[in-house]
Amino acid sequence: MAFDSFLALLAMEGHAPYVWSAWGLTAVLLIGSALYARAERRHLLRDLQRRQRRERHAGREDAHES
Amino acid sequence: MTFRLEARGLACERDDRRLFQDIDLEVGPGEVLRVEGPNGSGKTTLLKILSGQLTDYSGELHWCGQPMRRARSAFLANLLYLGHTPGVKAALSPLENLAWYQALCGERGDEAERMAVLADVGLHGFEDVPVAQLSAGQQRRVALARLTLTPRPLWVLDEPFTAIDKHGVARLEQRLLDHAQAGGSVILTTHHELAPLGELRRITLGHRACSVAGE
Amino acid sequence: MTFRLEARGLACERDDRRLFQDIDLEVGPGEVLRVEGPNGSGKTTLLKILSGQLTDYSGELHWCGQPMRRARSAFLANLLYLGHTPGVKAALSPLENLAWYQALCGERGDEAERMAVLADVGLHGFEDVPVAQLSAGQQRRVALARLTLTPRPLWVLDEPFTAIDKHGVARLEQRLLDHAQAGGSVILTTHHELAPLGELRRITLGHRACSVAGE
Amino acid sequence: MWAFIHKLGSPKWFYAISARLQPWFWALAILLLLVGSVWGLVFAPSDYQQGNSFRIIYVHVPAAILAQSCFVTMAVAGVIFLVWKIKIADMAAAVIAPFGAAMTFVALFSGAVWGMPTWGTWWVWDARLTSMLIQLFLYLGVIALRGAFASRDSGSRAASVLALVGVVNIPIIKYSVDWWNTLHQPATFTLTERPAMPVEMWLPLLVMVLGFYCFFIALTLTRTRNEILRRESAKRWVRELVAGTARRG
Amino acid sequence: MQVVEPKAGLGVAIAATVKRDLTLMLRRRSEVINPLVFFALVITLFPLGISPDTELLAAIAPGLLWVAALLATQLSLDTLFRGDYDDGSLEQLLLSPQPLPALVLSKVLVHWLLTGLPLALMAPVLGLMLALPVGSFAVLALSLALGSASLSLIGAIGAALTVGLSRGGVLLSLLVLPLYIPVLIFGAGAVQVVILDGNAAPHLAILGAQLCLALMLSPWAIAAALRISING
Amino acid sequence: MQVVEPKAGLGVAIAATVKRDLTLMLRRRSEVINPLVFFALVITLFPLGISPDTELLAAIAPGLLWVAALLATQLSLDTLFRGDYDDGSLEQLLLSPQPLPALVLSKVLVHWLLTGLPLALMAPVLGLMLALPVGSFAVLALSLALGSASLSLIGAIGAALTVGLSRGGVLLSLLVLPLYIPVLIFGAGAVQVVILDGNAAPHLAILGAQLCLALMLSPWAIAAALRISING
Ligand code: HEM
Ligand SMILES: Nc1ncnc2c1ncn2[C@@H]1O[C@H](COP(=O)(O)OP(=O)(O)OP(=O)(O)O)[C@@H](O)[C@H]1O
Ligand SMILES: Nc1ncnc2c1ncn2[C@@H]1O[C@H](COP(=O)(O)OP(=O)(O)OP(=O)(O)O)[C@@H](O)[C@H]1O
Ligand SMILES: [Mg+2]
Ligand SMILES: [Mg+2]
Repeated sequence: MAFDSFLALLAMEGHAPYVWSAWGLTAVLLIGSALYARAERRHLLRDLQRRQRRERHAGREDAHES
Repeated sequence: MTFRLEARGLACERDDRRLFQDIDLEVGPGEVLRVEGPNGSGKTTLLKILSGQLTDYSGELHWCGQPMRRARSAFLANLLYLGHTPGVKAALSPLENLAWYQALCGERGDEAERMAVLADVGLHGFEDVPVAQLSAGQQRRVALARLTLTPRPLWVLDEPFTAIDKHGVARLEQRLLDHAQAGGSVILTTHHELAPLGELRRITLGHRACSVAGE
Repeated sequence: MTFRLEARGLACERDDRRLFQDIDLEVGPGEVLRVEGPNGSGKTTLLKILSGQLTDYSGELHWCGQPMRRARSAFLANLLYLGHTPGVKAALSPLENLAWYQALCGERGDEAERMAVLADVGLHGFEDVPVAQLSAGQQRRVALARLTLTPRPLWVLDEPFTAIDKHGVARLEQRLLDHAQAGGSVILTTHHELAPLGELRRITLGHRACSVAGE
Repeated sequence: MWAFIHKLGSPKWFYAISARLQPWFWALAILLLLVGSVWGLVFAPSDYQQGNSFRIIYVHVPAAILAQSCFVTMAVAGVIFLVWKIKIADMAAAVIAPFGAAMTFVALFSGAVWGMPTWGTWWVWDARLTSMLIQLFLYLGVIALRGAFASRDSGSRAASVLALVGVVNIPIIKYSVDWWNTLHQPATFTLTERPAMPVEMWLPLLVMVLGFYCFFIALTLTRTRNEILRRESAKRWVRELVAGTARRG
Repeated sequence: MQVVEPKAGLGVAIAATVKRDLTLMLRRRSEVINPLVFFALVITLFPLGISPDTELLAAIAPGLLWVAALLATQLSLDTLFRGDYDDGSLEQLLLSPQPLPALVLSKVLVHWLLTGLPLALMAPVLGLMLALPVGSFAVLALSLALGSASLSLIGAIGAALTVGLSRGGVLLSLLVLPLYIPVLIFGAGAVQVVILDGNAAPHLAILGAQLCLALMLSPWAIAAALRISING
Repeated sequence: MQVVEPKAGLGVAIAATVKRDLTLMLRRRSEVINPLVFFALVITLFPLGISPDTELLAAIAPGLLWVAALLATQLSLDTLFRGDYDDGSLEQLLLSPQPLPALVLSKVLVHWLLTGLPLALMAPVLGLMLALPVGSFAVLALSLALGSASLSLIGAIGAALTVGLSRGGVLLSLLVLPLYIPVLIFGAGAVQVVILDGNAAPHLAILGAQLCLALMLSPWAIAAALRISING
């Protein structure tokens, strides 16, 4: 353990803004890209499902007409 | 009030070559005027002059009895011109293209109306596809949808049948006929054979160019 | 040796929309193949595939029995393709344009020959005018002059009649007929009615696109 | 051999196999990153010269290394796509590019932030820094080019060609930038000449580097799967799969 | 069929034009980013070509930033009307019953919003890289925001004049760059004055005055230029 | 009708292509002058934006000259294939039975002859204006002549990739400028070395090596890029 207390860890001996901003940006980008990938998958599946439902509807209507 | 486009003694030369001269014409409600002539006889040039785009001609041009220069904005409010290029944005969808053209006329319009017009020109199902991904004929159909969407009495159409398939040509001819019968008027050029159209008049350009072509 | 262009089970999709599939065709000496279909049915796309410009298709394409990939340069030496755009430089004169096309085939050619060909397509007197100053139809005529100037057995023509006047259309039809009778072959699309042409075969695309158009 | 390559190239097969692989990579990535972070932030001793600002190394170096690997991977995928027309490769290249750009940005940002306490300036025109910046531009070019085409297939091929041209150039650029800086002035600061790091400092770094790589693989797998769904949405198996997930809720 | 009276609806037309141009630009997101990246790239080239020495760079930074921003604006201007010209929408714009200067002004507005403004906001970051003193960043951004609006307006005249020529790009630079010089002098001057601890207000005021002048005159000039181009 | 055997005639085709492109460029003489004037204008903007101080200018002159020349070359590249693309001649070029890399190489050659070479010859005059020592003029011109050939070749790859895109201009810079950096470094370096009384031969040799590499690789890349663009 390099720090005496949690506050000391946060303060980083005065280097806090530098260390935490660098780590923060990295964390934001990594977590953001992971979450984005998940959201993307969910959106895609929802869109594809909706499209299939619409096509099924259209198919039924065609069947009615003909 | 009724409208009338008159030209007296129109003449145009481009780069010192006389294209045509002494053209007198008059177009009013219910009339269809077809400008004919072989390639290079000046049809496009004449149409651009008549629609107020080219200004280096000699002769007189009147709209509703007023000289064109003064009646310009009244004239433009009554004109729909479709040229060699369709005037649709490749990156926008047909719906967005039409919305802009409606707004240019100062109307907001509504989506349902535009959808109906697009279905009418055979683009049902392509309303939201970027125009870049449509075929040559489909792109021109987007432009043709404006004929119905923003009604104007005077249509000036330069080869409107280009790239349109047989079925589409028949529909468009019918559309022109309807317009003339409703009291509108049409000036057009085309190399197609046309089915009999309203009160069709012709003006033929370029006998000389024809003889130059020497075929 | 005689030539033959064969396609087996051609299919093409653009951005996940299937344009056509299971197209089998064969073109040999003396044959004229007309690709038909409504706007957006994939005619241009098919012609680009057949002329070796588009490569993202599935199926097989053979030239004289060899797969196209290997026979490419032999094939190109026998092909003349004219697309939607005429392929003439606006800043050059018709003569200079033709000279370049001749040289691309590895021939020097001579001036008199080019003058004769230009006169033949009705451009006598325009040989030295920059193409920019020609009308839409005259520009296409410059491109059409290549049909005579650089003789190739296989012609692939995408809407060659666009912007050509009545007289010119008749001449061009005659030209196609002559070519077929001399043992050449032609693949073309057009929305024009054609006069009877050699051994004319048709292939029709896009029934589905047609029903989508819903007219 | 060919059969294997084409099987690998089949989206359906890839979709199935990646479904089995990706949970492992995600788990490994999270584990390594957590361990490495805590170790690096809390337990590793502070540097005797730089103090605690030194802890930036644990994100800076992994990001810098990964950013370079991403470019090479992307170019290799581009070659595979151009030569063998394997679509999976292109889908992977498409999802790697933005991530690589992000990592490049992280390296630049963390480096800049590190520079302030150590060098007293945010930025110097040092060879390494400069070539990293140029790499960011190369990434942006590839991404922009792909997006600029209306037709996706052309965009893919163009981006592949550019990635290839870029990867041929990267060593040349690096070499000339190195050379440039030694020409103009003696390097004020060198990144390479560091006091030999004690084990308790570089071990967490190694963990972080491995964690970043696992994260990269996991993310690429997941996003390539999304890309498969998007591009192959008309295929029978995707439709069935989508219908299946719909039924499950 | 009755004659149509010219309706007002100018507001609708302007709003629709702004919306259309924004959509067009944002649909290709790269269009918006590209000038910014060009700006950054040109700034990167200078240290590579000149020297990495911080002091020297700081001395020439205001000028470099301004010249680079000017080039970026000017290059992106080339496409302002070209797309519309090529597909025939420009013809239609000219034939619309609305006053042309108002319509082109809305096109220029969109251009500035998506080019000039982001450039101004990004300049401080590049200033940092060129070791420009932090105190001058506000004036740098403000002078660029004001100045680039004038640049867009003036450049649009050149773009309109050259839209009919197939190779407008370089010719456009020639027409427009000399007109940019006053803007450049006062813009770069403002930043330099701040660095020397002076008061930049007079410079900024002059930039504002230039903008007003450009706003009043150039819409008409652009409209006239477009009419000439379409006549060709 | 008999099958046509692929004839050689490559020489004829190349000569005709060179002649055609030369005619095209010379017919619009402004096309040739524009990059030169752009070069001169950018160089005049810098003293205006930075400071008229001769010593400072002399210090940064090699870099400024090289960056400006690089931008001028790059801008003029945008139109290298665009004209041919728009009017369909590019399609025909790709369908010609001749090897495409040879044909594009002749197009690039013409571009260099009418852009890079004149720029190199003109640079000393502008160097004079920036107070560059006269002794370095020969190396300046030589380095620009060698370097701009590489620039034309590399830039043509980017031009080929973006030819199908309506707003290629700025995107092209983004693609191409990073690749220009090695040329810039050694080009500007050569001039700086001469100013410091060093020997520029190694720099020039490296520029030559870069040119050889570009000559060997880029025709193929350009040809591949064109095939992709025509597919779009
Ligand atoms: C914007 C500024 C910076 C950039 C773009 C940058 C970039 C890089 C790059 C590209 C690497 C190479 C990774 C590899 O391939 O091994 C690296 C490694 C490294 N950097 Fe930075 N850096 C920056 C600032 C700094 C600063 C300020 C420091 C500390 C004083 C620093 C310390 C290190 C160390 C210790 C390494 C590991 C060295 C090695 O593995 O060879 N960097 N950086
Ligand atoms: N670049 C492209 N990207 C994606 N889709 C395209 C592209 N070009 C064409 N398409 C699609 O391919 C279909 C066929 O286009 P194509 O140009 O082959 O039609 P066509 O039969 O030649 O029609 P026309 O008679 O109107 O010329 C169109 O529906 C269009 O949506
Ligand atoms: N920009 C121009 N500059 C100079 N002359 C021109 C220009 N445009 C056209 N011309 C000339 O004007 C004549 C008429 O051209 P126009 O385009 O009006 O013909 P057109 O009747 O529409 O022919 P087409 O049936 O081929 O469309 C042509 O012979 C051409 O040489
Ligand atoms: Mg015409
Ligand atoms: Mg077609």
